[in-house]
Amino acid sequence: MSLSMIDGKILSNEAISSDCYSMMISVSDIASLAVPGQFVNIYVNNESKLLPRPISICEVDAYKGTIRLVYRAVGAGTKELSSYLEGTVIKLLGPLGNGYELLNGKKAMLIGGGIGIPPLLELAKRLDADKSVVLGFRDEIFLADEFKDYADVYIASEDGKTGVKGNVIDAIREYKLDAEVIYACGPTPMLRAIKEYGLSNNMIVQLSLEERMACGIGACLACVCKTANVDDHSFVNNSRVCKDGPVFRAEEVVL
Amino acid sequence: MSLSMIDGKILSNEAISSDCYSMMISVSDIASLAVPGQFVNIYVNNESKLLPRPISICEVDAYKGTIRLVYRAVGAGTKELSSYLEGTVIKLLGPLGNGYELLNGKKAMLIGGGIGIPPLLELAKRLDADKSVVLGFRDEIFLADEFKDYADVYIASEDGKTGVKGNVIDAIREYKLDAEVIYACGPTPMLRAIKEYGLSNNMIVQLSLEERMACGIGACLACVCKTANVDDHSFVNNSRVCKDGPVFRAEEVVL
Amino acid sequence: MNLSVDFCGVSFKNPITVASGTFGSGAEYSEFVDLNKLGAVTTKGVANKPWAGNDTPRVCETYGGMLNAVGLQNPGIDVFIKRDIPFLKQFDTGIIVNVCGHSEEEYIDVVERLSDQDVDILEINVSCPNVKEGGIAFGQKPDALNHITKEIKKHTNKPVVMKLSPNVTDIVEMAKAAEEAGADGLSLINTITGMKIDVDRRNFVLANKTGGLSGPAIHPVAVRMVYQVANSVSIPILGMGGVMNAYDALELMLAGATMVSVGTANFVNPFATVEIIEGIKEYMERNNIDDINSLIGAVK
Amino acid sequence: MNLSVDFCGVSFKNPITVASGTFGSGAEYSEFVDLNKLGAVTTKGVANKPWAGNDTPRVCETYGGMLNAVGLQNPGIDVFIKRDIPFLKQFDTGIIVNVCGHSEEEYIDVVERLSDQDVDILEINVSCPNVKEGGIAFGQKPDALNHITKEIKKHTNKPVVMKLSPNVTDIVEMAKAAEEAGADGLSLINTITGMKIDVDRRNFVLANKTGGLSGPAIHPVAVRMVYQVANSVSIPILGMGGVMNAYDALELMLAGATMVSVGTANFVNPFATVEIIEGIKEYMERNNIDDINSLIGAVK
Repeated sequence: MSLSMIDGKILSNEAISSDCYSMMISVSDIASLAVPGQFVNIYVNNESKLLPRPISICEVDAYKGTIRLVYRAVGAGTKELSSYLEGTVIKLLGPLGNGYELLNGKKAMLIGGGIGIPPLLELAKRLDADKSVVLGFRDEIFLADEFKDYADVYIASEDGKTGVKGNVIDAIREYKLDAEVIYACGPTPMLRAIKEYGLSNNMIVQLSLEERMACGIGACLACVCKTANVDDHSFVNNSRVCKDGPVFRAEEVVL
Repeated sequence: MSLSMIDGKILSNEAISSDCYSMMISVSDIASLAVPGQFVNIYVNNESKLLPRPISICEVDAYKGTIRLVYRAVGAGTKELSSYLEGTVIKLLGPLGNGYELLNGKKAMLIGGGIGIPPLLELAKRLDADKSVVLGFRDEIFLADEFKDYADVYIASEDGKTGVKGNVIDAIREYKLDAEVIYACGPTPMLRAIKEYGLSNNMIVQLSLEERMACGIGACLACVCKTANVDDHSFVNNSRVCKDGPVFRAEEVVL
Repeated sequence: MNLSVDFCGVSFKNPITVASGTFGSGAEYSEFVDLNKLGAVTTKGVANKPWAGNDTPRVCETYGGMLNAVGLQNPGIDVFIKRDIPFLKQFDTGIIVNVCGHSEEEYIDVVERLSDQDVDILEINVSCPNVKEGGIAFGQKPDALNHITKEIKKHTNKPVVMKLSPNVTDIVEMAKAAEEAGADGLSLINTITGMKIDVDRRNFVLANKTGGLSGPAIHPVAVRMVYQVANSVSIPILGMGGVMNAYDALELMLAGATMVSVGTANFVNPFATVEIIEGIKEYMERNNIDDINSLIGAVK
Repeated sequence: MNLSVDFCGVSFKNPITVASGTFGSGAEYSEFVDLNKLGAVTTKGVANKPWAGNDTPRVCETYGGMLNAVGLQNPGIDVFIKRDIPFLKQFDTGIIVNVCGHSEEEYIDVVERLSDQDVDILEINVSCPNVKEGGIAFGQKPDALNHITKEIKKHTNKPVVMKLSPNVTDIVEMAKAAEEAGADGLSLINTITGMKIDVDRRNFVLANKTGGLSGPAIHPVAVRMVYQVANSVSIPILGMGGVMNAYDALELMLAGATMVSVGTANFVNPFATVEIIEGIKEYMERNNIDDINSLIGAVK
C-alpha cells in the first residue's frame, strides 16, 4: 500500500507541433520518485472515458516537484487532455513501470522515433556517458533542440526536409555513429530494426515498448509483449509492458 | 426550425436552503421569450449523463437577458449542476412547454409546494390581479420572502414551525382564503387535493405537472399524464407534460 | 461526392435516418432539423389501433445511456395515414414506417393498410422489450420470426425490414431466419433489456420495472451484431445502437450497415442527425472517399 | 452494524469481492488496497496448464465502458497453487477461485487440484466470450451448462458457483439449468460481446476483433438479469457488471445479489473496492440499516 492516486495541477499545456503538446504538472510525489523511461497514468476529466492514459515522462524536476509530459493529441482522450487549461487539476498514478537502466560511463546512443522521443530527454540529462542522440520524424520536427544541451543530435526524417532522408538506422549509418549501449523508444518497426542493428553489432540494447493498457499496474494482462523466454508471471512468454517494462533488453522481447 | 440549443453563462449559483440552489444564467434568447410556467432543458457537462434536466424558470429579466432557476440538488444531475461555478457555460434549450394562462383581473391564488414553488415567482410578478400566495413546505422555508413584494404570503409547514401546521389546503382554510383562479405547482398529492378543492368551489384551476422526461419537446412520449378526454396526439387519454403542458386545466388531467 | 445509398431497392439521399420512437413522426423535431436533409425519417411504431403505452415513469438515465419503457404509445394507423404521412410528404426525405402489433393479425392489418400509401419501407418491430404480449415473442425465436416475416411478406408489396432484438443468444440465427422468409432487409439493434433501482427509495425507477437500454453505452454491441449479421446474410442492414456522432455511424457502416439510425442522440442534441451527416461528409473529404458505398462493410 | 454475509455456506466479512481477471491474484492491487478489507478476492481464471491468451491489442475503451479480449492468459494451476494461494493466505479475506477450461476434462482437472486447497469457493467460467474453443460453448446452451455443472460437482466438495453469460436469450433458463445440476450459487453477469472499429484506420481495434464489454455502460443489464434470476432460483447470487460505486453495488443487492464483484472500476480507480465498502456502511448508517442481509433482494 505504497502507491496512491494523486491530484496534479497543470502549470502549462501548449502545442509544440501541429499535434504534440507539452504539459507541465505540479505533482511532487511523482516528481520525487520518477526515473527516465517511467510513465504516469492520467485519468481525464470526462466521464465517458474510463481508462487511464499511460503517458511517458519527458522531464522531471524533483526540486520544483514538477513533471513534464510531451504527448500526441491523436485519440479522444489525449485530445481532451490537450484542451485542459493552466490550473486544471487531474488525477495521476505513478511513476509506473521500470525505466532505463543507466549504464553510466558506457558510450551511449539514445534513439527516438516520433512520440517515442520524449522519455529520452530526461535520460539524456541524467545519463553520465559519452552519448549521441538520434531522432526520427515523419515530417514535422519537435523537441529536437532541447537535446542539444546534453548531446550531439542527429536527425532523420521520412520526407528528408530535415537531416537524413530515411529512418534512424539510415542516420546512424550516414553519420557513422557508434556506441556500447542503445537506449531506444519509438514505433515497433523502428524498435525491430534497432534490435537487429544493435545486437548484430554486439551492443547492449534497451527498448521501451508501447501497448494498449488498462490497469497500468500489471494486474489485467492487457498490455503484454512476446518474450524470448518464459515470463515469470504467467509462464507463457508474455511480459507485461506496464509492470515488467516498458523498458526491456532487446534480447528479451520478440518484436 | 425556430428553436436552437443555446449556450448560457452562469452568473451566480448559490444555496438558498440545505438542498435548494438559485442559479442566474445569462441567456438572452430564452429570457426574451419565456413566460411563467415554462421550463428549460439543461444539458450538464458530464458525459455519463446524457439526458437534459428540465428545470422550471423562476424569474425572467428580458431586459438584462437573464433567467433564474431555483432547483433542488437531489439527483446526480442536479447535484452536478449545483457544483458549477460562476462563469461556467452550459447548454440550454428553451423556453419549453406551455406556461400558465394569465387571467388578469380575476382574483387569484398561487399555490406552491416544495420545489414547485419557484415558477410561481415570475407568475406573481406578472399576474395583474388581486392575489394571494400559499406556500407549502416540509420543514425548511425558502423563497417565501421574495413573494411578499407582490402578494400576501401564507405558509403551511408539515412540521408546523412556520405558519399553519399541515398542508396548503389547511392554510387556505385557516386563513379563509378565496379566489376565482388557482395557479398551482407542486407534488402530485398536493395537486390532487387542490384540484378537488378548487373544482368543488367552482374555481378555474391551472396545475403544473412534473414527470420524468427524455426529449422535452413532445417527440418521445416519455412524460405523459392521464387525461380525462382523448388527447389529440395519440388519441389515448395521454397528454405530453413537456409539450401539451406542463400547465393543464385541472379538469383535463386525471391525477 | 456521393452520399446516396440503395437500401432494399429504394434510393435514399444519404444513409442517415432516425431510430423509431425517438423522433415521433418528425413534427416536433422539424422545429430544429431540416427534415429535407435526412436520408429518411423512421416513424414511431404504429399499430392497427391506438395504444396507450405503459404507466410512468417511462424513462430514466443510466451511465452513458438511458432506459425506456414507453410501451409503444401510438395513435393507430388511421391517424397515422391521415396526419403523419401527409406531414412527412411535405419534405424531400424517405419514409420508413415502423410497424408494431400484439399478434400476427395486427401486424398484417397495419401492413395491408400501408400497402397503398406513399411510404418507402416497412420496418417491422418484433423486438420491443416493453410490451407484455406479442412483439418480442416474435423477435427471440427463429421459427416465430421466420413465420411472421413470411406472413407479412404475403400481405404487402413494400420492402419489409425486420427489426431484430439484441436480447438473443445468436443474432446470426435470427438474421438468417428472417432472410430465409423473404425479408428485404434487417434493422438492428433494438434496445437491450435493463433495469434501474432507486437505492434511496428502494424501488424500481420505471413503472414497468424493466426498460430498453439505448445510448452510446450499447454501441459496441451494435457494431458487433451488425458485423456478424452483415457477414452471414446477403440482405442489407439498417444499423443502429448508440450512434452519437459521425464516427459512431461510420463504425456501423464499416461493419456492414447500408443505412444508420440515430436514436437517443436526438435527446442529447436535437441537431444530432444533421451534424452526423455533415461529419460523414467531412470524413469522406478528408480521406478522399468519393462514394459512401465504398465504406459499407469495408472492414472484414 | 453487520456487513457479513453467507454465500454458498461460507461466511464473508462483507459482500464485496472483485471480478475475475480485473485484479490478478491480488498482488498488484495490494500496493493500493488493504486486501484484509475485502469480503473476498476472486482470482483471475486459472486453467490446468498455462494459457498464453490472445494477441494484442487486447483492450480498448468504449463510451462508459471497455472491451477486453485478454483470452484468459494464466500461469496454470501448478503456479497458482504454489504462488497465488499462499500469497492470498497472508490476508484475512475470502478466496474465490475462477476456473477456466477448453473442455470438460480441463475443468475437472483444475477443480480436482483445488479440492484439497484452502480456498472458499470455485467460480466456474463457462462464459468467457474471448476464447475460441470451450468456455462459452458451455455457457450459452442450457443442456451443456447443466451437464458441465453436474460433472464438476462430482469432482469437488467445494461450493461451486457457475458464472453465467449475458449473451443469451433467456438468462433464467440458464440459471435454472445450473441450479438443477446442483450449482451452489451463480455469478452474473460476465461481459457482453462487443466490437470496436477504428474508423480512421478502417480496421478492428482488438486483435481478436470482438471483446467483452464491461463497465458502467452495462450495469442496467446486470441489474435486470440479477433481478430475473434471483426471482427464479433459490441459490444465491454473486452479482457483477459495471459496479463503480456503493450505489451500483447496492442496486445489485436490492435486486437479489448476496455478494457483489467490482471489476472495471479497479482500472478507473484502484481504490474502488474499499471506497465501495465504506459507501455501503455510510448508506446503512444514514438509513438505520443494522444488517446488510435485510437489503438482499429487498426490491421485488
